Amino acid sequence: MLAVIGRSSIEELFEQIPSQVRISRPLAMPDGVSEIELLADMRGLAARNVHADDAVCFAGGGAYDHFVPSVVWALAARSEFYTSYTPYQPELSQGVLQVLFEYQSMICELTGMEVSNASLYDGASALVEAVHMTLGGGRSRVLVSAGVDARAVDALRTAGRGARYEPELFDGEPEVAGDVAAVVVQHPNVFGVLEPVRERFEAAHQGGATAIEVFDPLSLGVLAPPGEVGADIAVADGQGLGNHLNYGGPSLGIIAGRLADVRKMPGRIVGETVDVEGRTGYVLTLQAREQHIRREKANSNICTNQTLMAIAATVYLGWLGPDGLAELGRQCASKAAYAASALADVPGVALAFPGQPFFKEFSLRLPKPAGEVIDAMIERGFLAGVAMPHVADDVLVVAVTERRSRAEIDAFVAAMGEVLSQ
Amino acid sequence: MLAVIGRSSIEELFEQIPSQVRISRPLAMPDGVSEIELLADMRGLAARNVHADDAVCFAGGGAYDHFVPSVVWALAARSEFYTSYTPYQPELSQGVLQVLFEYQSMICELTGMEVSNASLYDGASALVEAVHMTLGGGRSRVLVSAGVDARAVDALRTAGRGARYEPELFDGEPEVAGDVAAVVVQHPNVFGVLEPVRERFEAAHQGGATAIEVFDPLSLGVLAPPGEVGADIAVADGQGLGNHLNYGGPSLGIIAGRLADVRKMPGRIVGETVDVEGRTGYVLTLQAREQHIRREKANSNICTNQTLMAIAATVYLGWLGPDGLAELGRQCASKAAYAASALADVPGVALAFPGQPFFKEFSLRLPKPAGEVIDAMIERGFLAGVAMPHVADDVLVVAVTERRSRAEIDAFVAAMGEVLSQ
Amino acid sequence: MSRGAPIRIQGPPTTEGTIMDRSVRGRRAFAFPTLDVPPAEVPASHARSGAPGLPQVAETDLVRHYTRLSQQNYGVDTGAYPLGSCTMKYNPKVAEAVASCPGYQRLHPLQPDHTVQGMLEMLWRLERALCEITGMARATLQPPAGACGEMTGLLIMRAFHAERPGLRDKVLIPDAAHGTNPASVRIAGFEAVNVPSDDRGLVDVDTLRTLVDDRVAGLMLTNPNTLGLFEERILEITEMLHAVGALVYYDGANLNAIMGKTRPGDMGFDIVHINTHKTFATPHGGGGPGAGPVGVSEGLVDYLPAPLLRRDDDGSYRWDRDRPRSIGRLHGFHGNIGVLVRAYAYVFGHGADGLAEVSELAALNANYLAAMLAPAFPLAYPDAPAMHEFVATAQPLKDETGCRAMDVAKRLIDLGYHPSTVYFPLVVHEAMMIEPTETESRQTLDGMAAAFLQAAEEAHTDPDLLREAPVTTPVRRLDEAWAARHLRLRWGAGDPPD
Amino acid sequence: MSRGAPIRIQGPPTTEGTIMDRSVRGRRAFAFPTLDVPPAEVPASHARSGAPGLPQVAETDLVRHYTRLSQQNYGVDTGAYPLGSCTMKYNPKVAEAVASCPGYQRLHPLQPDHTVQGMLEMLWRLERALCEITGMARATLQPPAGACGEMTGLLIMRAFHAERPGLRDKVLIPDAAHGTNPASVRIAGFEAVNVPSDDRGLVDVDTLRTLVDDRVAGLMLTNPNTLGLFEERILEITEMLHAVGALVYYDGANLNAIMGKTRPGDMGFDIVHINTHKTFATPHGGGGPGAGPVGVSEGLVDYLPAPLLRRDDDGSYRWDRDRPRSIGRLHGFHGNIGVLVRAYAYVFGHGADGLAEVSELAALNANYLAAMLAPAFPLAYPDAPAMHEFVATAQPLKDETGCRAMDVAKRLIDLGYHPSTVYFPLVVHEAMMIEPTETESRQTLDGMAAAFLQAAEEAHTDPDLLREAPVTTPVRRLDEAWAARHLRLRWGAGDPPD
Ligand SMILES: Cc1ncc(COP(=O)(O)O)c(C=O)c1O
Ligand SMILES: Cc1ncc(COP(=O)(O)O)c(C=O)c1O
Repeated sequence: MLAVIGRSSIEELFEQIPSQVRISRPLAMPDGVSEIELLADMRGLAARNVHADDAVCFAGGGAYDHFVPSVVWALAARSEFYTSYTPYQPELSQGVLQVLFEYQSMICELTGMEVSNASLYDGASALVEAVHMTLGGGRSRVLVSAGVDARAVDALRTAGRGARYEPELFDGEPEVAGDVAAVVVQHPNVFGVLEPVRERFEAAHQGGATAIEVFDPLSLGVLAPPGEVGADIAVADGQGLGNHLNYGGPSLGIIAGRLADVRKMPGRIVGETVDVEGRTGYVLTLQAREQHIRREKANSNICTNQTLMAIAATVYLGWLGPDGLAELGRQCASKAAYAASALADVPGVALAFPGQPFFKEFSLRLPKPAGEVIDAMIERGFLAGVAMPHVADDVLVVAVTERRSRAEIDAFVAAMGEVLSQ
Repeated sequence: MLAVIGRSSIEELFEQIPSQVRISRPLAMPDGVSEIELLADMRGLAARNVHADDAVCFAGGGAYDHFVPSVVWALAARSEFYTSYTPYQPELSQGVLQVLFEYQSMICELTGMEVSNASLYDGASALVEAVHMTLGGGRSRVLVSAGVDARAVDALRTAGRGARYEPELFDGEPEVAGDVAAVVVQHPNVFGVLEPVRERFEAAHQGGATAIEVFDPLSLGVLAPPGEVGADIAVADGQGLGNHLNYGGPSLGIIAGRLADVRKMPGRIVGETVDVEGRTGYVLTLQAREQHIRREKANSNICTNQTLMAIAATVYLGWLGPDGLAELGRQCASKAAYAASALADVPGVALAFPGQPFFKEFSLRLPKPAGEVIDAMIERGFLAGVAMPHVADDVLVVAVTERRSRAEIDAFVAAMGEVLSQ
Repeated sequence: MSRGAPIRIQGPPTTEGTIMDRSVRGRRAFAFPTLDVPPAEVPASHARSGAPGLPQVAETDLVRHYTRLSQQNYGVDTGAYPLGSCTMKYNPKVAEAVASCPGYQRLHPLQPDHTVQGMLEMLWRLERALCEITGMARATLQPPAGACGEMTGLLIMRAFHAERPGLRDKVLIPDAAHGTNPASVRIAGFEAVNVPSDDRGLVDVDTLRTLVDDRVAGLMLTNPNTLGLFEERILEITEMLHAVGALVYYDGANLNAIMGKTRPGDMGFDIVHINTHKTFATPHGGGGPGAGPVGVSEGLVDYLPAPLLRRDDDGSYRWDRDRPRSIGRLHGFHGNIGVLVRAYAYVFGHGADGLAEVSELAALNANYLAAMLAPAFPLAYPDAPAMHEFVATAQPLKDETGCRAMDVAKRLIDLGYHPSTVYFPLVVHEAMMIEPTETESRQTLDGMAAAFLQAAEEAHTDPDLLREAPVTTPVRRLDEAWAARHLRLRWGAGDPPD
Repeated sequence: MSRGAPIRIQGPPTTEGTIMDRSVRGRRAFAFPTLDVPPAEVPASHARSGAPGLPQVAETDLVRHYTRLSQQNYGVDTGAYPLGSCTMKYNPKVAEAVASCPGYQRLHPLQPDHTVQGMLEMLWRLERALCEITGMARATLQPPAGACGEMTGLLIMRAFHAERPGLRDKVLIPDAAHGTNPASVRIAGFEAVNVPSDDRGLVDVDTLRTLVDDRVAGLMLTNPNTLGLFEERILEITEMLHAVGALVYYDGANLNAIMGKTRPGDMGFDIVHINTHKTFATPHGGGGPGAGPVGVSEGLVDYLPAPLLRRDDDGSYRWDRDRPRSIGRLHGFHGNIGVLVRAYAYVFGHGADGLAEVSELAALNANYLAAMLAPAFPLAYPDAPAMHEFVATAQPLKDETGCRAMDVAKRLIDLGYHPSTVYFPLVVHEAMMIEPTETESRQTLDGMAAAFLQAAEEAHTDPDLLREAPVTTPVRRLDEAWAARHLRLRWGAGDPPD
């Protein structure tokens, strides 16, 4: 091959790199290893982690131990899907394009919104992009309910440094002045509580602001979807939809909105079309919105998204169907209610928001710092929940999915009793 | 659908079953469960087994802890392969048919034989079928070297009850009279020893008998293949070729022989052919040998074979190539030699066949019953080897594959020292 | 829409070539740790002289080659697969997921019983369930496929009679039986005697009576039989054989038709084999692996292969090797355990209620499809109602158009469906043996029926569509005679000298 | 033979239909344990009124539908994928195998640090390796893709300058830069200023000098640049910016060209992002996920996102959240960990020697292919030698035959190859941006070259072969204008009112 290119060595191909910047030494890291050694190394590291089969998972806070049916990854992991790039050549990519079209359709059905894109990075990035859709026209303030996940608000604050806004937290009723671009409410909120989201969004609309709901996709078999409660834009993290916990990623960001706003939407959107012989087919559409065409005028920079996770979500939603979604919701709600009342009976434990409705997640006040309790519960084989140090040391947020059995819940309650009686 | 078939209930479809034989009660077993419950049950059972990642495996005796590269099952588990039936419609089955053609080709290259079939059940069934190829023409006696695996000989004895022969064990030189149909030698033998197989087969040929070699496919990068040592039929268990231990099955049975004997060969054989437009394609050929055509005249009853394992073996042999096969052989031989000399230095331990050549497996004489030692070694995280109760209580057969590291071997030797000094 | 695999036209001459065609000297996929012990060689007298002609390729070459080949294969995952008698069902993905945990996949067959208690308990539960489903006392899980199960059963018959006076050298088999039955009989050292079917497709009981004597070791039967018909006089049949001291063997290939409805044991069968890749949807892998557990009635338990699973009073499990009257072993180890793990997932995933439903849906689907096809492809035996599968005949079509069952089958491929079994059973002319199984939905059945009827229609209007089919596959009709004549059974092989 | 995916012709009217077309009321794939606690409802005021219109299908329907769709997709596993700038490499199977162990897959992002020490050590080792490869001090693994990495880097620039006097509102970008660069600049609150390329395809350093002033926050550059050419005057460039107190950002999309040869840090870059799905072969999944770690030089470490991994003296690891000067977080948790696990497998599987070899083979393959194509598709910038990728132009072909780069691309599909990137970078007419990567063998490159040249030949002899291509795919050329006009973005959607 060197002969063909008229070189005498591969090194010559790097001669154009000025010698001052060349490194003459090998990189300071081990040389390559065989698959046998690599697996030994990586399995060894994995063995040093306590995973959700070792410790029964009652932790939530945005990542949930919902069940992932075997069929989901048996299909999503088909190599024609996972080794392909963004479908720039649609005739060779109808598989991915059609799945994404089905994904967009299912998200619309799920949320009651008119249009969905083909995924964003995660729930936090979806919130940021949603807010960016609302800025402008003299509206630059962003009101965020105190019930929105603190990490998502952090991400918003980070992005705001560039886009020149500072998210303002509100509790209860937002005051929506004429310069408010967006009102963001999470439902269920970060403590699991079901806030009166309809009223909040009414207030938003009163003030002419855009209502953004952060929702839980797995709640929508039983909870009123964003489209029913007046959301203009609905965003969520889609991990629970057939994706594994993966220590927090990869997951996918869901964003859905009104057709009228579709040209403001970030990321890729797949549309149905026809080929020269009239066959139905699918393509990336409205690309004029995107960075590779619009460059510095684009209002989002997203390129790579989370297609593979969207494929998994599509298969999973197909597995559930409407009845499965409803049954899953019923089971989460029932098991959470059962766990909550049993835990509230543990001496020293109280519900943090007594009498307030919740879905699959709820908050407790403990007689000890939540962090200590979580550590003690790990010893007993439970991931007890999520602490809220930035709110209060003694608050523990507990999530109960369809996957938890009564026996697991009872054992969990008993262990909490032990830990707290010490 | 009932309307179309003019029935009022599904039950009617079972009316032809006489009431005396109907069961009116449900089957005495639990009702169906969800995937969540099934996985919990089956993972729970799996967790109660000590597997080869828990206990470092030095056991062999026909099943070996050779490394299975990730690529092998990433391909063999493609659902178009594993959810298909026997390729009775070749135009829809070119994938499986071509892989089997490649499998047959690789087995011929590996063994130095002229023709291979598309797999049998396992090594034992391959031996039985090979022996059955040799019976007849006044030859009905089957001489089996004492170095052949006892379980394979059992299988032969079982089959002999139907085919009217009783395997006769010989030690050293076989006496091959005119009524001897086959002489069977395992190489390396069950104790790991490399017997003078050429001489044995010469004796067989002197007496006009068929020479059958039971070989180790993973040894053929360094050991002379059956085709070089005078075997007329070569059989083996192919587990080591990319198949997992699977507690002994599914594995695959390899059989290869002379083209002249192809019409006596059992099981399926794939052949190259052309389609009506001259394209190369593959079909099941010589089916006239098989039970579905020949029925009571067929000399084998095999129908379902181990195609999927043959597919894995094909990918694995492609992964190895000639250089990988040689390197693997070198590593097995070197690591076994290293382990053997280190173990022979453990007080009270001696090589059972001092001075005899071996490949990856060798036999020790222990100062204690091998069974006790194996149990004690399990406690220390080692599967120490295979006991030979039917031969002698104090014999332990140890296998060392390319997968074992020097560190593992050293730890193994140290643990043996501890166990035997108690 | 519910059609089968993407099937493609290739203009000549673009077949894939073998992996050897991708081989380039020195290219490699393998890698091992560098040898960390002193190198050792085998003695020169035992050393291999030349390297084998295996391909030299990179991992990428392997992946592309075999991925592409897989895409040229049709499986249940790509479409309906109505092969009669083969029972091609959907293979639940959960079984694949669980079978691959190291706790099953990484067990050595010779490790001490106390280190595999979970494995043994699973096998025990599976055995108990199989015995309950079939009405047998105990079962061996050792046979790796149905044919081996037949062999096992026949050797049990032989052992049983060997302990009793009199020569028993004949085994009776219906003329419609699967080829493995007579083959197994011969290999087990018996003579196979054919039992004719009557004009309803059932065992001709009167003729049978004339064949049953004290030389008969036993009878092999599937019920429903290979024509998909239930042998209504089964009790009469089994009693007839028991009366002369013979045993009755149940070929379980059609067990999927009767689960929870009736049991071989209740019908008087003494020995039963099960095809897990039929009844319990273990993947057939393009030809195997299978598993052929064999159950027997109380009186035959001692003859079962060794070792046999045993549950001790303390609730622990072990392999019992001390079985003096056993026929011995048929497999190098314990059988196709990995397949049995998948069978367990199917059996206990479905449970008592689910398995009964499986048989009901199988019967409903088969009868529905039979009714839809009847106008063009009448039932070979219309008098007895079909159960889980049926045999239709293309004889009328052939008489009218000259198009044969095989032509219809090949045309079905172009229409996107895997054909049914054709020309089996041999007793039916232009046989099309069709088994939809519980897997297929009504929509799929309707699509399949439409394709069959379209093919029949085209046989009249445009018969070349059938005779030239398939045209949408990677290759078109293949010349089997050419293959047998040239015997190219490996790459690089020219034609053999004859 | 080393061609791509099985690609098939479908006569109309057989497209697959959506999963919704398979939906049948009451059919189901899901199953849950029966509820074992007292049922509870959410308050009516919060309850959903109607059920969502999701499909009702069986598991078999799912499997057949999505299996079939997968077979209509082209991936690296089916063939060469020479998309310039996208760097489509083979994704080693070992990475998939190991990433799926529960010890990685089943970790909750908020579990205590002491329960994930293995995970954290892996991330730490990966970060150290990335810093060594790029010559940076520390890195964040949080950004889920390259564009987010750019955003991270630009916000670090902003934070850096915010602590210093003077207004910095401009960021310089070469005209050939990838679209995410200017978009990120705008979103980070800067003004993007274009830097022209000279006629060799390199940054026009003299013009650059006129653009660099104390309003400039920084410069974004890929090196080798988007044309696959190495910016030889890089030191001059970085010094020029440092001289005015500006920072220099390295877009790591082309890092795969220089591993072990040179390092952004040594060239004077202050901030680097890496695309793991390019440089380290993490599967791109049809569009994502990716991972975009960002490394910075010593002086910028304090600005890195929070939390940042920390190794304590006792050798244990934890997330350090106490970072007052940090720009904050960009991801809800720790980033695309599952992707980083695969990146670790690639980085440590290849090691120091392997990574250097990767860059060598990338350069060799690119230059070889460029030479093979030159007769018909000359390099857009022949004066500077190409590195790991090159931009050829179809302009001469267009002038002679009227066939455009897109026509060539579509014809390549019929010839069995995935086309290169076309019409990017925008500064080149009829651009064909080609990156074979280290994955492709000489045989594959020769096959690809032959296909390109055949297409060029046919453009003269039979241009319709190009203009009408592709004809072998499930669909032929698709009407993008129709899609934008009708906006059918979900099933059941008619045309929107306008
Ligand atoms: C009726 C019948 N009996 C026996 C067998 C043989 O079973 P196996 O292929 O598992 O050996 C089959 C398989 O097709 C069959 O259909
Ligand atoms: C040069 C360059 N920069 C940035 C990006 C954006 O990276 P990502 O797609 O991971 O957001 C790309 C991806 O195509 C690229 O090629």
